[in-house]
This record gives sequence, structure tokens and C-alpha cells, in this order.
Amino acid sequence: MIYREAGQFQTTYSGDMRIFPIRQDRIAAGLLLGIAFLVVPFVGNDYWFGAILIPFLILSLAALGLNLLTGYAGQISLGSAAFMAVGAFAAFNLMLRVQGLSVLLAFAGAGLVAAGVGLVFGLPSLRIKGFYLAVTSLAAQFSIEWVLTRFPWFTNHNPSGVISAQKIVILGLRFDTPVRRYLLTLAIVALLALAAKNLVRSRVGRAWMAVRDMDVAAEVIGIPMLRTKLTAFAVSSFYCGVAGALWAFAYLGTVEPQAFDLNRSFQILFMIIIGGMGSILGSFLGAAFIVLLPILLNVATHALLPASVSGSLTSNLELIVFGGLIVFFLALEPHGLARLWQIGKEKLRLWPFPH
Amino acid sequence: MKHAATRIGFLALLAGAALAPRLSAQEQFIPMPSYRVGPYAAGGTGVFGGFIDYLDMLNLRDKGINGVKLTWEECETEYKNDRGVECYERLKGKGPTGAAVFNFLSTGITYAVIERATADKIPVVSIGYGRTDASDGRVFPYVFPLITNYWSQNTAKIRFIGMKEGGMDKLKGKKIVNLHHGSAYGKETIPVLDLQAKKYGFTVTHIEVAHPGNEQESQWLQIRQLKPDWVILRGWGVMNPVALKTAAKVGYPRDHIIGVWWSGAEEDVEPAGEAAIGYIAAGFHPSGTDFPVMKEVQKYVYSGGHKGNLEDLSRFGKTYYNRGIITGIINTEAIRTAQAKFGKKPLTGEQVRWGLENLNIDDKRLKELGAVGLLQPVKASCKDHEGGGAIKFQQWDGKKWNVITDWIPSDQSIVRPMIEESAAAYAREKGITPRDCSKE
Amino acid sequence: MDWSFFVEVLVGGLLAGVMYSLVALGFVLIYKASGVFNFAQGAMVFAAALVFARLREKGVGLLPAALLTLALLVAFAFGVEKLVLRPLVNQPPIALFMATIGLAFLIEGIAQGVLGAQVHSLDIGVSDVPIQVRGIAISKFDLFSAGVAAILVAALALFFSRTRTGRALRAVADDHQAALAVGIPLQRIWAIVWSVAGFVALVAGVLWGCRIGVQFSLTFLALKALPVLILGGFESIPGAIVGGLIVGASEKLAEVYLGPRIGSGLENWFPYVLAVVFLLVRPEGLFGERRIERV
Amino acid sequence: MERSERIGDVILSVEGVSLSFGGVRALDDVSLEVREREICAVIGPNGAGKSSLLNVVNAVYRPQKGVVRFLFKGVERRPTHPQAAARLGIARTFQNIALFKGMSALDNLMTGRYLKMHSTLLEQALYWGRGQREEIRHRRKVEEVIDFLQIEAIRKTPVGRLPYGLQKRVELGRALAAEPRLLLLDEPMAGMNLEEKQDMCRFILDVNDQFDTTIVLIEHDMAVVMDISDRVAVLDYGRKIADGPPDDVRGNPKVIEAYLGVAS
Repeated sequence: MIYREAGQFQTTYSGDMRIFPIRQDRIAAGLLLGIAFLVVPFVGNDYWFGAILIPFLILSLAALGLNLLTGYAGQISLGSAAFMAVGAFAAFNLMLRVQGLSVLLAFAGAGLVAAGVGLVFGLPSLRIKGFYLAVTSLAAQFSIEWVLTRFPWFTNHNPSGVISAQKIVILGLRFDTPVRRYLLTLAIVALLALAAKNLVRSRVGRAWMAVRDMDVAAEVIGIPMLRTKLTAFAVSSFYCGVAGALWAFAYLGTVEPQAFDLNRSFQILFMIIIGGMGSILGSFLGAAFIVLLPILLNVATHALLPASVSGSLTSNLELIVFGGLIVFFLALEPHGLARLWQIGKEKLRLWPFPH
Repeated sequence: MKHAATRIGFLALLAGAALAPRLSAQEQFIPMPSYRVGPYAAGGTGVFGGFIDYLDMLNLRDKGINGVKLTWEECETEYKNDRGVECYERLKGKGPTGAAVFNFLSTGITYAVIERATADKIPVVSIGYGRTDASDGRVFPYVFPLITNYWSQNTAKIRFIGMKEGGMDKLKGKKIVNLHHGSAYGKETIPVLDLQAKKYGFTVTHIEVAHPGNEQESQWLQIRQLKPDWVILRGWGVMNPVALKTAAKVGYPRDHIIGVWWSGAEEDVEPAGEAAIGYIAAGFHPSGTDFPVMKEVQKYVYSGGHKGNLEDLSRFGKTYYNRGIITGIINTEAIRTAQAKFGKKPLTGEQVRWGLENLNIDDKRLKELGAVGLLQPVKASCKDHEGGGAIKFQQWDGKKWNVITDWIPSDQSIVRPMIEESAAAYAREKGITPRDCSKE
Repeated sequence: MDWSFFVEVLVGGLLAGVMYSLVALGFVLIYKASGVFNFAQGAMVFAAALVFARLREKGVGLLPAALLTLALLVAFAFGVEKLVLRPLVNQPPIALFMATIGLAFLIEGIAQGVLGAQVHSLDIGVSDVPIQVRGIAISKFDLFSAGVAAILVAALALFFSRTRTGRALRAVADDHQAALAVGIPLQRIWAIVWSVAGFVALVAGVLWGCRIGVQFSLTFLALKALPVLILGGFESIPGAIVGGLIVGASEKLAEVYLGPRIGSGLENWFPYVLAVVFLLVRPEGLFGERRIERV
Repeated sequence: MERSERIGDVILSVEGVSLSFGGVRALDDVSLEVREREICAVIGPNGAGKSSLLNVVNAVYRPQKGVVRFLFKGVERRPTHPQAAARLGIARTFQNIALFKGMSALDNLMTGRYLKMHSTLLEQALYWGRGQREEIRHRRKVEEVIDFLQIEAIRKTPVGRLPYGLQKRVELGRALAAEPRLLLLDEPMAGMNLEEKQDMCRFILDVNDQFDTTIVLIEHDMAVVMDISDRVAVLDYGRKIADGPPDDVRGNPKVIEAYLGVAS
């Protein structure tokens, strides 16, 4: 199918304001979702669901959350993992302490709790700007991690400070197989991604970008600084919180606060930088790059190198190649994979005529 | 730097590399979810080096176990839970009969795979780490924290201190500081210590060191103020040498610092240099090369042009390496036991599980294995997945570890009830009905 | 309250702070000249220390080992400029930041791949025994490190004010055109800055290596440098020093006097909370220059 | 002639405003009255305090002395914050363009309507029912502005990529999208070529009589100022030295000495 928008005219604003104004894009997106929901469950296996797709989707969600805050609202954060932790432990405790609470409600609750915490740590953003703002998120990162290990109440007094998530049962349907957990995760992530897309193309999204691009002008237009920034922090934390809950419930089953340490926060930040700041698609591309590439490299080295090659060497080779690829892709397109994809599409649109 | 040279050679060799050989029917696959990069690489390379070399030795010496060749594949976990789970899922199906048994050398990953492994019917062995209450085999049929767990170790340690003081009754009124890593692992022994403090009437102060612990000025100044009789060092990675150095700085006697076995490797003391001399650490196995089994490995794996898994031969016989050797012994003995019941063929994880549960390495068997003194007798059962529990204590003299005690048994009268209580709680949380071992 | 103990904690903290500053300096240098937050600084400290330690084990003398390592770092700096910075010139700083992350992976992989993952001990002949000053024990090694840090800062100050290159570097910090006017190509300057940062990394790596052993955890030192930078401001060398002292002292005092009350192990986050409070009062950091928003 | 009849009562009165940064005096006891539907130009040499005056008017700067009062429909307001000023219906453009570089021209204009939109976060997240209807309704409004300014072709272009003249036009559009009562233009024609200037003049005049918008503009180009503005105020070193119809000001000796003299 060739990629052409020739002959497609938008006759209504609602038509022009769709997420995918171009027909081919709509079809492609539809196909992708169709495959993800209807085909993958039948062709995939436990390894793919349990070890690749679920973590990929969850981290994409977290990256999406951070992208709303950093990519759209321009507020840098190095503490996304802490809010995942809040989500995970909130969901666990909600399930534990509220009798007969539905898992989905627990997830939503987890998101809201995380949003609340996010609000608090967002407050300094009114005064502290730019890279210095990172410090507040670092404070969040370390203090939250500390609090969760410090007070046994959060882990229901587990001697090793680990929580093991409750079973996922929705309307009597048990989500105990990898494929079911995959479908649940996919559904949640797809919905939240759609919501994110809607937010960034409406009033609040424009307000975020305005604050990001030129805060004085935004203020003169009448956009309230604090409220807009705090909304960004809350929504972003909500996404991270839900992601954290899924990490505990749909993926690992057991988590400790250390599972959400600074490295995780950085990992998520890398995702949005590599994927593309201020791009929903970029969050997913970035997650794919950061999560899947190392695994791919690990598989590749074991398949390619003879068994005689020492394990230490292969492991370090993976690191080296990974680092090299990061630099390479940035040199290729500093604005991230999403931009690369966009440019590719524009080229395709004009093809075969260069101008 | 010869190794450097060869390594650089390999770096270049990546492109034109051959494909790995396929697996054939008479092979038993053992997955190797190792970590060879990152802050804990020293431990990962050492233990998995010994593990792999032992299997290699069995293959070369007696064609595997009863003619069943042992095969393995490594998978880099980077000591991260999610990477570990990925490795588990990737390797669990490999080989003609699937993965026989998993060893992750990581408490976090072990926790993360318990439910998966139980569902997949693949045993998970965690020697000296992992989920303590999994020692209750009735609730955790597929998890084996063999030889000894953290709580057992801790009771043995208090006994050792009692010995030093001249009797457990002498512990009354003594002051002990528990300097622990600020992680789930670090906090795990707090309850068992508090319990013993009550029982023996000593006071215990828990002081946390924030990860990674490369600065402990304040903690040790506090300790100097407290003037404790003993300091238990529950360290992790870089925290250990720093603790010893800082102890020296504030002038706390090293021979009154007692480390856990994750603070008791050469890597933990050598960086501290002088400051580490006299420091005592617990261990469920000694270091050193003067055991027949080590000679065997040396003979078959590191001679005749055959290259073992270690890049740096100086690590042969070091603590981590020996821990790998005994990991190899435990795993392969379990497979051997299982073969006796299910036949001399590649076995499924479920069959190996039976082997682990009925594992019985007595003194006679230890002699045959040439591991007397390296490994304590281990006898697991449906009820008890620990099967050992005794500790040896060794002291660092600046060059090497010297064993200064015989096997000191743990105090199961304290540990077992805690384990059963904790396991029962887990069973309730998960809706598991514990097995009735009389029916096994 | 026991004052001599308080003083001891304070001094210990200040000396620890100097050690943090050593790491922070490397960040400041590169940020000053190229506006890049160099995530790879921690990895550079690790790699430098590892190379140095391995050379020492091979029996190479102190100075030769240092010089060899330095040569390697300089070569590395020029390589980085050519392969990483040049393609990304005039790109958003976040992209450069990410590139340095890729760099960090590269360095860690190569260092561990070529030199192995074992822990190495390092000894430069300065023992870490306490000496008594009015009944207060102070580590000889810490004093030595403090001295080295002082010399280093002085040297850098001279380098920046006296030498032509140094002045050019300052010019770059202000604006790139000016630098061109001075007549030194930007590329060269960046390569030089990275070399200097490499040198600082070597000093920090050796001193820390003696303290905690040469091992991967040296890369974590970057974390300790972060609050120092945020307090001191990314562009200021004196800022890095003062910031280090504040962080070191405050976290130690907090751990000793707050820890027992609200729970120990708060060292990790206390500096950041402090930094937040501080920034609320002075958003541009301790030494960062105040920017007036023109409309 | 009927222009003068259109001009209504005073809606903005700046009274004895003084403003200084540190030691530097930007405004010194400046008073100015602007009447409804008036086009009032503020001129003066560089650094005379023109931009500062605008920033005081929409409360970006707080003056040390004096007050700024708005009298819309007889009700008096004294905004203390730019947002408050915006809510009163004051919009402005900036001397050096302050567009939202990352967004398309269309989104910049849509952002201009921020205060006019009210759907909740949830409605926007769902983009369904009220949320969507609101977006479409305001899109329609914005499209009117787009047609008015003849920038249909660049609707979806990221403003960063647009040429200078068009960026100025989009910024004007963003201000107009807010349907302001009072429009503050800071050098709307700076750096434009002749025909761009002519277009801009036409837009300003059209805005004034199609939407009855009161306009205060800062401009250097005398010719332009003289033929579009109803009244001209002259600042020099932060002080107002003249205020009146263009012709009077042109004749004012103080102005000639302080400003035009320098210019010619």
C-alpha cells in the first residue's frame, strides 16, 4: 500500500482534528491494535508474553507518564521510578486492607495515590526551573525508597521487605496465565495511551506545551503556572503509579522497593530521550529500544559467538554495542526515534518525487 | 596483560563468529543466569565460574552424570530482577527435557521467579541467599535455600560470639551493633536478632548504611560512641571494605567485627588492605585449594590445553569460586539422586525436584566427592529444604582466610518457628494449602 | 551534648565532602565549557582508577602509571570529541546528555571487558590511620586527599586564569563566538576540556580507589556528586568545593543526630532535601549567576 | 471623521507610574489615558521605557509608584498579575517574538483561547461529548482569525519553521484569538519589509474597526505611526514628554528635539 494523502480532504473540523487525519495512518494504527489484541495472543508464547511484551508495555506506560511531564510540560524529573514504587505499594496495600476491592479499582487508586505524592513533589517547580528541578525529583526518588524500606507497614511486615502481589481476578475471571495478563496490560496501556493523546491535543496539553516553550507568554495569555505544572506532575505520576502497580501485579508478582531505584528512573528517562520528547509514539519506541535491545543483543551474542568465548566478554560486548548504538542513533537524529519515523513518513509521502 | 590481549582479539572476532552447536538427546540442560557486569560482577564471575568448571570437570572426567552429558547456557541478568525473569523464561524450555534447576545467585530474582517456577514445575536452588522462609518445603515445594539461610547463620553467629565470650550466659548485658545494608537483604536479620537479644539478654542496635555504602564515617563514629562488644557486618559489595577501613579509622578492633558470608570473600577484604587484618567472617564453606575435588577440577579443566571458565587463574580456590564448586556439587548430586529413582536419562525439573528433596550428602559421600571440610553434610526433606545450617568462621590474616572454628550448628529452636510462621503467613496470603509430608 | 564528638562528625563530614567535590569537579569542567552534563564522568573515574590499578599491579611506578593512564584519557577525550561531540554540535543539550550515557555504557563495557571485573586494592603509600588533634581523631589519608583537592583546585584556577587555552575555555563558557575570536577552534577546546576532566577523574579515581578499592561501585560516586553540583551550581569550581563541604557535613550530622530519631540511612536523600530547601531560597544555586527574565 | 465619533470613554488609565530596575529608572511618573476603540501609539528612542510601559499595563511588572486602572463598562479593575490582566481581556504581542516554538500555528492560536475554554481534565482525556464539542467550537473561532490574517496555508506548520514576518502575524493571531478588548502591540512591524508592514497596518486597522478592539502599540516607523494612530504619546528617558493627535506631536518642539531631531 503506498502512503499518499492525495485526494483526502477534510471537510469537517472534527475530521481534521482526528488523531490520525490521514487514512493510511488510521488503517495502520487499527491493524496494529488488531494484531496486538487478536493475533499476538495466539501466535505468542509464555516467553514472549511473560518476559518481553508485558515489561515492554509497562515501561512504555511509565515512559509515557514521564513524557507528559518532561516532554510536554518541560519539567525534568529523575524520580519516575519512585512514583512507580508508590503505585505498586499502594495497590498492594489497598488490596490487602480494603476487603473485596476490585483489582482495577486498586490500580486506579494506586494511580491516584501516586498522583497525590506527585503533586507534593511538584510544588517546588513553580520556583525551581530547568535542570535544577531534577533535584526535587531526586529527593522524591531517594526519600520514597527510604520510607518504603523504613516502615514495615508498607510491606505488611515481610521480613525481607518484599511484597507479593495478590491474584488478579476481574468479574470472576482469573488473570493467572501470561497471555491473560498480557491482554489486561495491553488493554490498560492502550486506553491510557489514548487518554494521553487526547490530553495533549486539548486545552491542558496546549497549556503544558505553552509553559514548556515560553512561560512568560503563557502567563500573559492567562495560563495559571502552578496549576498547569501541578496538573502535569499529577497526571504523570498517575501514569507511573499505574505502571508500578502493573509491574507488581501483572509482571513480577513480587517487588521490593529496590526494584524502583534510581537506575529505573534513569532507564525511563533514557526511553523518552531516545524515543522522542513530546511524542506519544516516542515513548513506545524508546521503551522498545531500551528494554528489548539489550535482550536482543544478549540472544545475538550467544547465537553468534562460539561457546568458547568467555561469558564475561559477551556480557561486556553487549554493553559496548548498546552504548555505541545509543550514540549512533543520537548522531543520526538527536530528536529521537519518533522524529526519525516522522521524517521517514514525510519522505515516503513525497516519494518518488524528492521535492 | 595476556588476557587483555586475547579479549581484545575476541572483541574483533565478533563479526565472523561460528554458530553454537545444537543439543543432542542424552544431555541434561542446566541454565546459567549469570551476571558478569556491574557492581556485583566479582561475585557473579567467581561463583558461576566455579559452577561451570565443576560441570565441565564432570563431563571431562566421567562423561557427565552416569553418561548423561551436562550442557548449559549463560544468560546475563546484570543482577536485575526483570532481566533475571527474562533469562528464566528464555532458558526454562531449553534442552531435551527443559531446564533441570535454576540458580540465580540473587535474592531478588529468586523471589521474582518463585511463583513462575512453581507453576512450571522447575526447582529453584538458592544456596546461602534467597527466601529464608522457603526452608519450609511444605509451602514452597520448588524452592530450596539449601545448606543454610540468613536466620540460621545469624543464630550460629550469636553462638560463636557466645563461645568467644565463654558461654551463652556471658552474653547478658553485652552490646552488639548490627551494621546492615539499607536494603531488603540488609534488614532481613533484624527480627531474629531482636528475638535472640531478648533470649540471651544482650542489647542490639541496628545501624543502616545507605546503598552503596562507600561512605560510612557517621555510622562508625556512632559505633565508637556506643562502644559495642561486637559488630555484626551485614554488608554488600563495596560496603564491606569501606566498613573495615572506616572501623580502622575510628579505631574499632577488627577482630570484634563479624561479617556474614556476603561480607566474607577476598574481594571484600583485599581492598581494605591492612585495615582488614583480624576481621572474622562467617561462611558455609572455606576457601582454599587443598581439597581433592579442587585438585580434580585443576587437573581436568585447567591442564592439557583445556581452558576453564576463569579468566584470572589467581581466583581459583577463592571464596566465590569455591561457592560455585559446592553449588555445582549440590545441583549435580540432586540430579544423581533423581537419576537413581527415574533412570539414567535426562530428567525434567519435576524429577530433579524430587532429587533435591531427597538429597542426602553424608560424610561417606563427601569423602567420595573429595569435598570433606569444603562442604557440610546436607540432608534435605519434604519439610526441611535447608538441610544443613552449620557455619564455619574464618579470619583474614592479610593474605588469606584461615578457618578458626569447626562447623557451628545453628539454633533451629529459634529459626524454625520463625520460618514456619512466616511461611504460613505466605500460604494464607496466596491461598496455598501446605503439603502433608507424611504422604510424600 | 558532646562537643568534641560534634566537631569530629563535622570534620569527618567536611573531609568526606572534599572527596565528593573531587568527583563533582569533573562535571563542572565539562559543563562549563560545553554545556554538557557528562553522565559518563562516573564511568571515567572507574576506568581511570582501573587502568591505573592494573598498571601498578604490573609493577609500573606511581608516576609512569599515572602518566600512561593520563595519556590514555587524553586519547579518549580526543576520540570522544571526534566521534560523539562533533556530530552533535549545536544539538539540544538533552541529546548530548543522552550521548554521554551511551558513552558511560561504552566505557564500562570496555573497562570490564578488557581489564576484568575483579576488585583491586590500591595503595599509594599514604596510610589511613587517625592522628589526634586536640583529642579529635582525623584520618591522615583524608587530610592528604583534602590537600590534593586544594592543589588541584589551585592548579585549575591558574590554568583558567593564566594560560591562553584556559582563558579560551572561560570564553567558551561565556559564548562560543568569543572563543572563536580568541582563535582556538571549538573542537580543540572541547577535546582539551575532556582531557582535563579525565585528569580530574584520574585523581578522584585513585584517591577513592585507595579508600574503597577499585571496583565498579566507583561509578556510583556520580550520585554523590549530583547534590554537590546542584548546590554549588554547574558552572562554578568554587561552587563544587563549597557544595561538597555542605553536603558532606550536613549528611553526616543528619545521620548522627537525626538518624537515631527518625531512622538511620537517611544520608542518601538528606542532601537532596537540603538542596531543595536551598534552591527554593536561591533558585540559581550557590554560585550560579542570577538570570533576569527579560520580556 | 466618523472615527472620532467611534472613540468612547477612557478604559485604561495609567496614573503617575514609576518603575526602576535596581538603580536604572525605566519609567518616571508616567500617566496615560486610552479611550475605547482608540489606536494609541507610544513612541520614543530606544530605552525610553516603551516596553516597560506595556509590561506595567498588563501587570508583568509591578510599578513602585502609581496605579493602572481599567474601566470596562464603568467597573474599575486593578490587575496585579498578568493572568488577571488576561482575564480582563487584555492581550499582547512581544517585541522579540514569544511564540510557542514547538507547536503549530493552529495550536498557538488555540492556546490563545485558553481562558475561553472550560471542559474538565477528564472530559479532555476522554475527548468525547462536551470536551470534543468545545474543541471543535473553538477551532471554528480560531479558523475565523486564520482567515482574517490569511494564514490558512501555514496552519499546521510548526511556528519555529516560519519566516519572521509570518511569525509576527501568527503572534498577532494568538492575541486576537483571545478576542481582547485591549490589544497591546510591541513593535508589530519591527524588521519587516515594506509590503509586510502594509499588510500589518491593514490588519491593525481592520481589527480596530471590525472587532472594536482598543489598541496600544509601540512603533519606531514614524510614517506608520502617524497615519494609523488616533493619538501618539512620546516617552523620553522614562518620562512622557508629549501626548496628543499625530499632527500636534509632530509639531511639538520637545519631541523634535528629543526624538525626531535625532531621527532626521
